Amino acid sequence: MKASSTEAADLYRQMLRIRRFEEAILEAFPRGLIFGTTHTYIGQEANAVGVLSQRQNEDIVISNHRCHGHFLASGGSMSALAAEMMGRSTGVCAGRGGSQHLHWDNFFSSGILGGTLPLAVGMAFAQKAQQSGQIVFAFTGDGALGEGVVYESLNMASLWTCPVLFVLENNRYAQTTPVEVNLAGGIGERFRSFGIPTDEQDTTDVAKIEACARSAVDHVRNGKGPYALIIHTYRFAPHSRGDDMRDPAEIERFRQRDPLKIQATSLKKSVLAQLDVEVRTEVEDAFNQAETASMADPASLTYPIDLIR
Amino acid sequence: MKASSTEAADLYRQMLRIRRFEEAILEAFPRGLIFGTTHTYIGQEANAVGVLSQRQNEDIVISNHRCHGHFLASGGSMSALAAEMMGRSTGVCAGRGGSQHLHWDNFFSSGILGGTLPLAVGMAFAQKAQQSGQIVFAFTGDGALGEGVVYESLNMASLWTCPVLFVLENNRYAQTTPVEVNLAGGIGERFRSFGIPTDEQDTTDVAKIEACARSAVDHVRNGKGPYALIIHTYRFAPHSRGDDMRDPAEIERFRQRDPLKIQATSLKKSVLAQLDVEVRTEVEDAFNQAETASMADPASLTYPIDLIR
Amino acid sequence: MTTVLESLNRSLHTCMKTSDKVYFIGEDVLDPYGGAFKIARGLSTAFPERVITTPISEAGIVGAATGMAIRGLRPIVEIMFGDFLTLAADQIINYAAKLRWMSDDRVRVPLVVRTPMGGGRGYGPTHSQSLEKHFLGTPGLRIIAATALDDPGKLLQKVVLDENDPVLFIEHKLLYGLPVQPLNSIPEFEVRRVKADYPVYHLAINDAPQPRLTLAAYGYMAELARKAVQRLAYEHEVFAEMIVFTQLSPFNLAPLIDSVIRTKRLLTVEEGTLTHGWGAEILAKTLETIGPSLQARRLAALDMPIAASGPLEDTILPNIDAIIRSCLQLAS
Amino acid sequence: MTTVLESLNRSLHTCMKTSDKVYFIGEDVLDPYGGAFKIARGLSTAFPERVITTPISEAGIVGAATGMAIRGLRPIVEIMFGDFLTLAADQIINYAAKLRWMSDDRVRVPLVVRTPMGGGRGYGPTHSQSLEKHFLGTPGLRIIAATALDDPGKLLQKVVLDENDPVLFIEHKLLYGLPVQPLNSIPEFEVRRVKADYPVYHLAINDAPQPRLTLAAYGYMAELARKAVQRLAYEHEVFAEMIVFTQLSPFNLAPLIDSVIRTKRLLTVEEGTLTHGWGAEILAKTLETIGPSLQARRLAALDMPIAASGPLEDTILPNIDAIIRSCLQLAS
Ligand SMILES: Cc1ncc(C[n+]2csc(CCOP(=O)(O)OP(=O)(O)O)c2C)c(N)n1
Ligand SMILES: Cc1ncc(C[n+]2csc(CCOP(=O)(O)OP(=O)(O)O)c2C)c(N)n1
Ligand SMILES: [Mg+2]
Ligand SMILES: [Mg+2]
Repeated sequence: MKASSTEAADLYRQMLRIRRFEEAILEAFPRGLIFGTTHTYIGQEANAVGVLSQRQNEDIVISNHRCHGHFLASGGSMSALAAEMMGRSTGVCAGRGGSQHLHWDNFFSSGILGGTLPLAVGMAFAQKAQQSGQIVFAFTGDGALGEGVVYESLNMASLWTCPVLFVLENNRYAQTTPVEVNLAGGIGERFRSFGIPTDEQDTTDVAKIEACARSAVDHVRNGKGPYALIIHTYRFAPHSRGDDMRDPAEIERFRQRDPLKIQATSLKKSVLAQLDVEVRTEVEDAFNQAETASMADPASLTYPIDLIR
Repeated sequence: MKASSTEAADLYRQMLRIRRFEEAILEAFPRGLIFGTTHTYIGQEANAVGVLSQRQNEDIVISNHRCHGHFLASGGSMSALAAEMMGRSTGVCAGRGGSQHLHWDNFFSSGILGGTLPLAVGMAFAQKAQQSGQIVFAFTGDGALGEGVVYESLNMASLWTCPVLFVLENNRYAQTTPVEVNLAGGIGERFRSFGIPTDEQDTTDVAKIEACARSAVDHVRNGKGPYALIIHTYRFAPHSRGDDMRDPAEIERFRQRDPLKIQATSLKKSVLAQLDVEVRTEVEDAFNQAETASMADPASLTYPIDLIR
Repeated sequence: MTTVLESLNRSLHTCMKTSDKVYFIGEDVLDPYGGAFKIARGLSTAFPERVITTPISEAGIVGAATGMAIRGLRPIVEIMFGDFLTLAADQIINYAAKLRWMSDDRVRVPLVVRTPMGGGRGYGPTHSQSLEKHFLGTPGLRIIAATALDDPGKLLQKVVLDENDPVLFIEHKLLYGLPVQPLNSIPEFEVRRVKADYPVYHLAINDAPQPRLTLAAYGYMAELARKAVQRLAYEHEVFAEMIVFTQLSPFNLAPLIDSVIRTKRLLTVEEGTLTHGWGAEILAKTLETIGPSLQARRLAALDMPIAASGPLEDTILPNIDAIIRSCLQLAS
Repeated sequence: MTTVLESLNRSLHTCMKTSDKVYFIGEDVLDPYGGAFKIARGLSTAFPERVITTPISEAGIVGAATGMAIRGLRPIVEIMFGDFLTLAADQIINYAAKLRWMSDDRVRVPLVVRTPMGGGRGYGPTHSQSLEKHFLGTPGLRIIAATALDDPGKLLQKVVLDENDPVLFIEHKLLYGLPVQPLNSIPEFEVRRVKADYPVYHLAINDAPQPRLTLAAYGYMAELARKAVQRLAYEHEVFAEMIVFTQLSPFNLAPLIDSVIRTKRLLTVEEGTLTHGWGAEILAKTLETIGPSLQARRLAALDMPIAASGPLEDTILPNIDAIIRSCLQLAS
């Protein structure tokens, strides 16, 4: 199935939004605008955009530390995300969470690797129990496959036929560690050994990812239980900031398959130019809006539960 | 390879020791002799005896809650084990551990499922680092495959080529839960997905288990890394005591392949009769010795580390 | 006569009947077994769709239940032995307890984790502990302890049906077989329930003179402490009053302060190990509140693992005689 | 000038050079990266066989290191952020800390788990905590906290080379960049190292009058407390003395008691959340020891997670002004 040109443009636009947003974040650091650190999605945009193109309105997205791309592709507000990272009252979580702890509508992320997966399974269980038709998209990296709770989650998801799509983004590194050093055996085998069917793709072509996601989501939405989409990908930027130990030649080689470049080939020059302007403006506006918002107010702090009652 | 008749008799004798010991333990409970609870090995004797026949002097054995069989087959003292369960000062751990927390020489067990496996991997790592030639036997049940740390351990063992033999005793139940209810996918696949080769056997024939263990141990001892021996088995007695929810007809069916009966067929009546007497006497002596020993003395208690210094 | 076990079990039936959002999740919880301590008995027969027996995955099931709770269910997780809570520590401390606050209060997590704690049964070092001390003071986590007093089932029911934040619900194993004791049925004691969402109980010997000291306790230790208070009165003519907590964290100290302002002497009794235990916070907060006239001590388990052998276990854990000794020292 | 980071890093080099039993294990610890906070820098180049980079498996690596320790090695585990210790809680509490005792002292576990704790860098709720409070009081576990005072590298070296029981070694992130301060180099303070295996430090302003109160602190908070003590003296003419702990659990209270017997006023300062924190035990034990003349308070983080946004984080965590305020209240 060939995507219409508007669809193709939209996929490109969404990837471009992520790319430009992340670049702007990296630029904002030296200006002292951002608290904490960040993990940018640069290079992996096709995954979030391709997979989440199959998300329906109320579906749930569970993300990890590298969550900006997932958040934006889930429809999260760009200015609220910028504001969150700048510690503003208008941030996604009013400045409480920062870069890796986002909650908005049906979107959740956290900074402890692997621990989000049982949550994803439980949420999927709840949607099934309530026959809501909603499914859960759960994003994880290759490194998180080191965490035991991941396997506890796969087992439960499979035993209980939970409507969850595991999206495993293998960007070939966990922080500085190549996947071969961290992971014995195979990624696909790990899922399949729990009776979870897999589709494994080595691609940054958003159209291809979209197509794979479509059949994966079909499986999940039709009550056939969990499914794992394993995407071999690459990140172009450092793990967080300035901590890149990879061979620059390797990065260059992978940049040849920049998802934006690939998708650009199916779009007219004029469309690309227009999208470029549109997105630049959107990102600028988002950052301006964030920067002019007030800092999170300590008076807004509350205790997590009533201390005495 | 056919075992000589002395070897065959010895395998039988070892299984019989475990059987009679466990029966004596169950009988001792109503007499108020035993503290806490127990998990008997009745029905699974061929696993410990067959596998540990391949153990060399200084090899390490890591066991779980169902540890009496592993302990006795590792050469542990029967009277010290009885004494431990009776809370005597002469117990394996002077009454501190009880039924499931044993340490003696190179034998270790504990009561938290799964958590023994990273220990086994670390010990194997240490033996390899010290080029001691020692290997680690790590026993686990099917139910413990629910614990995430098991997979963390398989991954490390495989990545680091650790000399550890995983012995997975699938007795088809975890406490009251049938394995199908607890475990999605397959047991063998779980190990193999971490690059760990497996041998899977549905047998209670100690000679067969011994033979399989021999090649498994060869693999491990020759520095080829971890190996998993998966033995489908059955326990005849309740999980601990009086908590048996299984269909009696099912138990009866499995009793047909009682490892003792199978091994008895290769032995002369006279040998069997003699072994019967020998082992009965040994067990009686062990219990008498335990029962007449002094109770663990509170004055022997020490703090686990110096409180102040 | 109703035992604590029956009270909790009935309460769970009521909860599941009252709300079809309530799910019960744990290892070996199906009938006829009904869980290692039988608290779940009958549930899976009555509510087969909503009782889920799970793999042996303490972290996973607490995490999954957290996910369910976020999405509108009211899951109750049974952790078979409280000793295994360590396996779920990350899910409890870094997930369940934080999610509401991190989301600027938009996510709610009505999760209940129930678990038996405590020794006295010879189960040895990994099945006898009172590990709640490691979870006390976790921001965002409520910790409640059942007692035999009053109505443990009602306490659990409130936690399951009315709470919207995560709760760790502690049940001492030795409570299960004890009879539930309605407040007006406790011989020789006058008992007041101090008004609070999670009750605090004030116990004093009937018609006793001014008490010389205050005991604070929870769970099974409240039973031992009550017997000690009785013996102190009859055998030693030392009169004490007692405050029994059900909510351990966060806590309402007012009833204790009321008493200690009068007695100036405080003894806390807990079964967990002494150092950095529950009593430390009670002493510290009481001291901060009432200032420099307080005399206080703590009684708790020795700072070591719990042995399987009876005589050793008896020595390690607090008992009535030890409570009496501590009280006499404090009162003298 | 040596930073705390350099001191710890050099110490690790020394340890690995001194004993070939020492192994270094953790996530992303190989050169050129050398671990998230660079404490391991150079180790894998110098000792390639004995530096093991691991999968992201906190429970697994602590368990594996426990196994190594039992079998004669001296493993040092780096947990990348202290917030992840929850994942290893079972291995620490139910395995490493219990194995010696359970075996009737025949097994020894010379394991060191090192980890950075603390906030102040905007990392948000899962990367800023001081979770040591959940591990304090674990029987069989020693908890040591690095300070900038004296010689943090030597402290670590002792733990790695001389200990035969498991140690949790806490390093506050904000210490790393600070200069190490030899005891005789601290302007305006007279510092005594109280003789003990794990030193306790006594700090007093040079030639000051009798102190009115005692501060107790550890780690990075000891730095803030010291500055507060200085300002209290100069700006408020309130003189305080300070006790700095390196061994948090178990602990040697004698030096603190010595001081409090004189001042009768005690303030504890810690960065973890207040309730059931480190200070609770210090207050409780001090009260039990010196009896009814003590006035005491605790300063700690607010009982909530730690926000990423600077102004929020600053409000949640204790700071110098708050220490001064608490001292003034206590002294008045
Ligand atoms: C439990 C836990 N351990 C360690 C970390 C530190 N950490 C953050 S991201 C990361 C690497 C993750 O690798 P991967 O899952 O492949 O995701 P990627 O960063 O490549 O997208 C590590 C080790 C963490 N956040 N949580
Ligand atoms: C972490 C943990 N969870 C639960 C238990 C309680 N428990 C003890 S044995 C057991 C069943 C274990 O099943 P399996 O591993 O198959 O061994 P088997 O008893 O069948 O030999 C359970 C749930 C435990 N000891 N540790
Ligand atoms: Mg990765
Ligand atoms: Mg089993």
